[in-house]
Amino acid sequence: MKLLIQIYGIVNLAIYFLYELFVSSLRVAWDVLTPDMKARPTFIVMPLDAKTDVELMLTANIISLTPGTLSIDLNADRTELLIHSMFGADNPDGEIAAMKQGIERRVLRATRGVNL
Amino acid sequence: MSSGMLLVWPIALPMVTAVLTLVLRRSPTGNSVSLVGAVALLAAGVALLRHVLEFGPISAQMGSWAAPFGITLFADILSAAMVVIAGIVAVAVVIYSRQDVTEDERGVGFHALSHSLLVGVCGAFLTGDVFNLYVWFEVMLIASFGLLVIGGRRDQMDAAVKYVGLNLIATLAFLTGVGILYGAAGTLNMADLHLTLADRQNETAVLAAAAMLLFAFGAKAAMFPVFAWLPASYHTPAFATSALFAALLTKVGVYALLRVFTIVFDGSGGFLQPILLIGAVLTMVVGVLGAAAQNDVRRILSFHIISQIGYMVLGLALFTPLAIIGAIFYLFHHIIVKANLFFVAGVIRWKAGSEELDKIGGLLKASPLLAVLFLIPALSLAGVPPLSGFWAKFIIVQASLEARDWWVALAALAVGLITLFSMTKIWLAAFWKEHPDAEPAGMPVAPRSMIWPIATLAVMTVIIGIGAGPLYATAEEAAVTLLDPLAYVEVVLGSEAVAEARAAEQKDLQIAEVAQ
Amino acid sequence: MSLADWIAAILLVGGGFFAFIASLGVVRMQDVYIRMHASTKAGTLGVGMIAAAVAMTASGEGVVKEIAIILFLLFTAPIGAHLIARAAFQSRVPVFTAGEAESAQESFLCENQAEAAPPSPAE
Amino acid sequence: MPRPLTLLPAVLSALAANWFAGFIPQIAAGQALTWSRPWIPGAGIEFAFLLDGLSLLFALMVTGIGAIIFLYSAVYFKGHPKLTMLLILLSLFAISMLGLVLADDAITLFVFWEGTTITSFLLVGFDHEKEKARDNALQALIVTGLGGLALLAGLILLGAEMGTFRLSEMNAQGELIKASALYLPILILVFLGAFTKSAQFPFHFWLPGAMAAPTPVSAYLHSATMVKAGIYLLARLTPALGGTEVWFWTLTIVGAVTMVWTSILALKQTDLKLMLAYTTVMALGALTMFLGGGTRYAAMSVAVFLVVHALYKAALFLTVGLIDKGTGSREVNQLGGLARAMPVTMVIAMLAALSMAGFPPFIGFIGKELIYEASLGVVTEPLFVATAALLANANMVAAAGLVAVAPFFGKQCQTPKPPADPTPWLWIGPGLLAVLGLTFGVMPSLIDSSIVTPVVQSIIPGEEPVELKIWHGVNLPLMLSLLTFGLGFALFYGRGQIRSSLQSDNFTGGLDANGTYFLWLKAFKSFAAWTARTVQGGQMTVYLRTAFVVLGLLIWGAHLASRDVFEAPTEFPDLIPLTISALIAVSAAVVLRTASRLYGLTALGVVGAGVAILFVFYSAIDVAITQLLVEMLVVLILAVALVKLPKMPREVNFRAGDAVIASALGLGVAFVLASVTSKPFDPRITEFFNAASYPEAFGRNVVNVILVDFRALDTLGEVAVVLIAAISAVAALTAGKRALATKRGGNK
Amino acid sequence: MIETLSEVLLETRQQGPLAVAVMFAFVMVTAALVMTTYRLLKGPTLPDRVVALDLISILLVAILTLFALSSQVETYLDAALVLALVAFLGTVALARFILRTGRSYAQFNPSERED
Amino acid sequence: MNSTILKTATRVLLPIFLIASVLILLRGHNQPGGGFIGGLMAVIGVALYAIASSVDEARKRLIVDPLVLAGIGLACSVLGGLWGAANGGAFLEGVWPFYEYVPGEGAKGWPIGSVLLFDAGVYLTVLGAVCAILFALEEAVYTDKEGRS
Amino acid sequence: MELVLAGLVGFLVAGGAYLMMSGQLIRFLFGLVLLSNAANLAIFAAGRLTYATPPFVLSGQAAPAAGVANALPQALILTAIVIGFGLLAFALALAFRAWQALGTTEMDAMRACEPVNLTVGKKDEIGLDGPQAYARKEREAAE
Ligand code: NA
Ligand code: NA
Repeated sequence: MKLLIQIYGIVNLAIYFLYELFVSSLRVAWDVLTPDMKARPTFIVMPLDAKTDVELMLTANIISLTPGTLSIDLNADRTELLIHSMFGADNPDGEIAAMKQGIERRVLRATRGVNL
Repeated sequence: MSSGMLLVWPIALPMVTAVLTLVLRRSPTGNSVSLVGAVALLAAGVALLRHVLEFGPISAQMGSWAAPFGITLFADILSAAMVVIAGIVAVAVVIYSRQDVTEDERGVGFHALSHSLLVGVCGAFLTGDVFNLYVWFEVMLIASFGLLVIGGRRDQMDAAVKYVGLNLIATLAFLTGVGILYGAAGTLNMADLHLTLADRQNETAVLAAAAMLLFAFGAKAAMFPVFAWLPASYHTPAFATSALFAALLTKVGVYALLRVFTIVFDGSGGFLQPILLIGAVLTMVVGVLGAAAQNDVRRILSFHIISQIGYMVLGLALFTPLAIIGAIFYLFHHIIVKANLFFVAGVIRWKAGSEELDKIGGLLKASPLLAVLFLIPALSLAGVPPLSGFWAKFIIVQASLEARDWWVALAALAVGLITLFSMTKIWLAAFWKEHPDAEPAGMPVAPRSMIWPIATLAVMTVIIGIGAGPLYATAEEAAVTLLDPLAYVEVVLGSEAVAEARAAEQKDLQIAEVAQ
Repeated sequence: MSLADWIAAILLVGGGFFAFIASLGVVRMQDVYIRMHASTKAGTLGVGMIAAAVAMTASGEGVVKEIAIILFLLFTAPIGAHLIARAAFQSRVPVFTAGEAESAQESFLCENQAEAAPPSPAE
Repeated sequence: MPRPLTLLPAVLSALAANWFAGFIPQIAAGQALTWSRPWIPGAGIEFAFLLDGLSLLFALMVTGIGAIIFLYSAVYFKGHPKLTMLLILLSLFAISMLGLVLADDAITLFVFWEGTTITSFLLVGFDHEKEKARDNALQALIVTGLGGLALLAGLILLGAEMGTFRLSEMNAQGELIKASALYLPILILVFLGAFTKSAQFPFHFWLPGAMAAPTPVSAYLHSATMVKAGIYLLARLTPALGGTEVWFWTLTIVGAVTMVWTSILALKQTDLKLMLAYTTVMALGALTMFLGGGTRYAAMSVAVFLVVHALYKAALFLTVGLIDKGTGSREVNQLGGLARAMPVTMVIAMLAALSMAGFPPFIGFIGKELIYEASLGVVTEPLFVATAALLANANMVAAAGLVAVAPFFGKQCQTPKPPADPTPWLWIGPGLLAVLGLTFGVMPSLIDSSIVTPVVQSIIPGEEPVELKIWHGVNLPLMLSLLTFGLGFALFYGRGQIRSSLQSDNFTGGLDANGTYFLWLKAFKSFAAWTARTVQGGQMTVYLRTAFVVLGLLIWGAHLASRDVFEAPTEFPDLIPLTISALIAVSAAVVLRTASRLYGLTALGVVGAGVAILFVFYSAIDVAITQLLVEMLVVLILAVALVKLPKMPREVNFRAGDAVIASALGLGVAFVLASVTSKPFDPRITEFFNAASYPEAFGRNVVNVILVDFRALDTLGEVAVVLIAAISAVAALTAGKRALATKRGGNK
Repeated sequence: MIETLSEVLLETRQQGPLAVAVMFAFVMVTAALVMTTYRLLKGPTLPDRVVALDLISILLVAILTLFALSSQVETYLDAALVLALVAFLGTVALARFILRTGRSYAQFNPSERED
Repeated sequence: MNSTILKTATRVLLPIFLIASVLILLRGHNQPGGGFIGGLMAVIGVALYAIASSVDEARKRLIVDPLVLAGIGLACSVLGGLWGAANGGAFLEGVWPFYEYVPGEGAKGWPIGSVLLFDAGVYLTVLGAVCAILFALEEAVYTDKEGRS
Repeated sequence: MELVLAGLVGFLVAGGAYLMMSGQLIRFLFGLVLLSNAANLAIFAAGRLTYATPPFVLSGQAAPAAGVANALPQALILTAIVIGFGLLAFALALAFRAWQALGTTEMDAMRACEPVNLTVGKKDEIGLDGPQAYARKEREAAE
């Protein structure tokens, strides 16, 4: 069962990820091609549930490849992730929640084989 | 295994020794392995020389791929004798290094680097392929880099910066020159190049390649005015290293000049010939003047290398049979003598505590034996008869007089006198003058591992001098392949190729006659 | 022209477009982080699409190679971005900011002492 | 009694002398003995020896006087720590000298010639703790070494012109060389060798300096034998080279000037040994002069005077040694009235001095008469020669007085040591020589046909000399002799005045050869220093510029020398490769201009990557991959090392000179490349590789097959380079960190 | 048109629309390369340059891949694959360089030149 | 470099690089690649690992001293060369005991022989030597005067 | 295209030489890299260029197709690249150590191995080796 969840998690993660990558690229294209800058970039700090090295790496990586966010660094005790966000200035908490739901949860499902 | 392996061993043996001594670099066994390797190299050289003396020049095709496709190794008397001398120097250096080279220097690979240097040197002596020659030059060069910095002192670092900097330029010129040569001739095999370049196609490229190779070999040989790397560095490493360098590095440059500018460029570098002549004379003169101005034993000796290189290149520049014989004789003699003088410098340092002339003295009293052991190579270097250097100088002077190059002969003679002058400078300061602050009786006794190599080489110097006849005959025979490139071509490519070449030559002559 | 070729052509055009966008972003955007958004996402996608295009027309072995390329880029691109961003962050590269960025930056830096070596005596 | 072993050289030398004496009858009978072995057959050099009248006389002098000197030295330096070394060096010298006078091969002769130079150097510097001794030894070496080199050139040319190095063969075909265009250069070179060795004017200055040697050494080398090597050489080559105008004039004038000039200088001296040194040079001058003459009497006077001089001068030198040993001084002014304390010494001195002054019945008288006879017999300028001889002989009389009379008579002086006669071991040698001088004078027939005639025949083949007699009746030479004595006595009595006037500073003005030598030496040293500073000033940028200039000049020389015509291709390159090339060029330009390490580093990365793309476009895929990998590693190691390297200082000035050098070099290379690629290419090597790659070497990747099979040796060397580079780099990075600030360690 | 492009820009062995697409991609990627090089040279900060270099290596992978397609020489993919594998190292090395030099841009003025 | 993310990544990457490098070595005779390229690939894997973790860690991973590894590599190459000679041919002559060329069909059998040994030697030498340089440089640069890193 | 490469090689040579002549250790290394690239390109061009036809024996064939690129210069360049890397790596290590030992990256200020005044022959230990070396010497003297 755990294995099935894990396989499902991996496939789900991959599809989600490719989709997000495509969307984020379009978003970048839009931003690049439109002359004025609407974004209000900021740094946000996301608390982490991910614990193991692989979980941390995957979470950070995928966050970087999805729209508007870029992982910068983990803090010293690996409980927080510093993120550069293009659009999170208005609602950082919402952005964090979206990432935790969208990405971290999927990653943990893929790595731990547990539905969270 | 075939006789072709005779050509391979002088390269493969030091390579294997280098690997073994690398692995054993921190173990005392490494020293013995190194010595065994050096002796093996010497034996390989002797075997090769005997074969060549008996059966004439030989060549071998690596991987059995026929010339000019595969890489050719070639040995005539000249190259085989050079390998033997390199072997002699190797044995002497390894023995000498026992006390001279520190534990630290051994620990980072002194022996491995020395044998690597020998790989490059022997490879350069034996190869019949210009790109392969480049590779061996690099092997030699990078090994010498390592040997130079191995002690890690600050004067060595400075020396190495200059040595490395200038040699890298030469090496790049070499590489580019080989590339251009290949582009012009479509081949890299020296014998094949001789045939290909005979039809004088692609003149710009060929001349430019010759110019680049002249620069590269000239710099490697420490010719005027691109010798600065040598006096900047040779006085900084261990004495064993200095001796190894002094004996072999520049001589590889000279050897390459001799080989490439007789076989590949057919003895007439065209516009380069007068440049070579003037360069040779200036090298002699400037080198010896530099030596006369120095006050440090190894710096004096270093400048003398330059000066003596001038004599050897002069032999090539004059390009008469006698001159080539002279250059070869000089080559043989100088390796032994120069290595020995650097060895002696080490003992001077050991006993008197310095290499600076005003800080040493009293050595005649302290060790008359050392005095004799210094005088033999020193007087030989200055060309005092009947030591080996006299005959070397004699032949070159004779050649320049016979070529009616009066000013060249004058320079060669005058340089001899100034050489004597600067050798006496060392003699006066180190042996006759009293030590400024040490008593001769209290000087440390030099270890036997340092004295034996010196004594052996000194005996060889005397033997070569008094029994110069056989060596002269050898040099005479060795000059044959240099003077008759087709003899070389025949060994490598077979008699058919030579017959074709001769026929083509005849045809050209006939065409020229008809045209007239 | 087979269907595969057509798909490949489309992928090629898309890939070229995104590659161009990535570099345009790197040239045009305001600060290093924003530029990195462009290069990481659009760059990876652009090259990935081109690789996919080639995979459409390639032989079996070629397909394997192309997939390997894509996977590898997807794996390494964000890590590279992370390393650069981290370095930029620790060396306090000026930020095009919407307000609180400075403070976030400061606090994070204080918590996580930069591993940056003290300036060497030579400099 | 000296230690027996130290007498060994003396005994051997005496035995040798006896052995040579055994040849006298044969040689006197007109025979010449030769012995030869091939030495360097390829160069026509033989180890050849000839025993004829001339070489026999010299051999006897070398071994006979040698025996006396060896004996004398062994006693004189008894207990001296360096006695062994002295005897060894003296023996080596004796062997060299003997070889020199016996050689029949020009090169063999030269070998021994240089042997005497070197041993002389070592002997002059015997008291090497003294700076003066070292300087004088060096001076002697340089002057005679200079001559030696000239001689070598002369002998080589002579050999080339004559087609042989055998002296006897040369002498048999003298006409050949005299007709040659090289006669004059050869003559000059040989003269240079002879004049320097025999201290002829203007090279006379080194001999007095050589008196720094111990007295027995001076007696042997610088009086009896070595300095006569030049004379020997001239005599030996007279049949080949002599008899011409140049020969006559050069030898006559040089000999005469030397003779007169040094005889005056002799009077100036207060050191007995120096005085003897100058009279030696005077005697050598006389010998030179008469060798120029080429007449029967000239040859005879040479032969006789050689014997005369060898006997009395060696005796006098050794006597001075006895005085020195006995009193602790050689200064004329400190010596006087020694006759009572040193009677034996006095007798020996008197006997030798009388021969020197040319009084009958000493052999010296016969010698002097012959000199006058020969002078007057000179064909062209007898008056000049005779006057010179007269002046010199008069001075010789005065000098003889100074050596043999002044110290022993007159007022007794206070000497450093109480004077006493030495042990017989010491005086027996000089005594024997002095007595011989008298014996030969009384019985000239002892040496007449046995010694003198063969010598004359060696110098002038076929000449029959006249009989040696002590009394020729009243003739012009006798008159001149009387005049000589008169003048000599006058000079002796006016010696104090003469000396003080000679010693005034302005006397030597313009002729101070010794001063000139030191001036030249100094000039040479500063020139050498200047050269060294200029070519090896320690500044790397100078070295680098030199290298690039030389390389550029050579390449442009190739362009200028070539007759190729360049044909530009018409095809226009594709835009994308062109763009990549431009990208590379721009990045390289950035590297040129930047002062930022990282900027340069990244730009270099682009250059490397761009080059890799070019490799890809033009089918070099393995190369491209390797280039990319290596480029990545280069960036990596540069990034590692540059962290700790300091900032590059911003280049304030555009280096126009460097830019010119660099551009010239770059253009030169570009043109070469353009030229070579515009010509057709011969692909046969590659075609072979292509054909053999798969069927014979089992590889589809031709480049790889070349690397690991066709040209695997290159790869082997290359792999070795990588390994060695690693050893070297690791050594550089880890070796002797503690040693960084130190120099090579002291005594271990 | 393809012929002209192929002649002027870079010879391709593809035909039809695929050739056009290849040419288009080539031009785009080359243009991207040039522009990114501009950023590389312009800076202004070290991280900016590293970002540019990172993108350049990715674009080079694209060029190699495209070239394999364009020239129909599949072995070129090996080069692309290798570059894709190792390009990462350059970024890592340079990022570390920035950290190690300890450069601070806190008082950075973009017009100032860095070292 | 103290990054968990990078460290984790290199733990995955190192085996990938090593496997890829060996594949490249083995394929090199027929496809792009060979000893050099393979060796360099392996080096880059190790270099990444060393950067992410530490030189000491990387040394431990290599087990053998890199210089010795390079020495072994060179010895392999020399042996590969001598194999040809020992087989009665020339130095560096290819020996393929299990491989032969059938005209019209191509090469058949196992492509194992002296040439592969030679190329493997190249691979090992490059790997060992370049790693040795990298490690030494890294240690020299990031070691302070007291020898701490 | 050969002509373009010739020009490019010339430019790289000139640039490399200019950088090397600056006498600054880092610029010297940069120049060395440029010159190495130039030499490799020179060999490449001299062996003549062939567009997009690598020298491989395709499956089912016994030899490469006619008109494949010249493989030999590629092999030579490969060798040269690897050698060049070895040399560069060593040069870099040396530069680093020279800086550590001598306290300067200005080659003209490196005078530890060559005395300033050759006529006097005294080694100039301080003063010309740059302030760092001087300071280090002072420190060592104090210790
Ligand atoms: Na040398
Ligand atoms: Na003398």
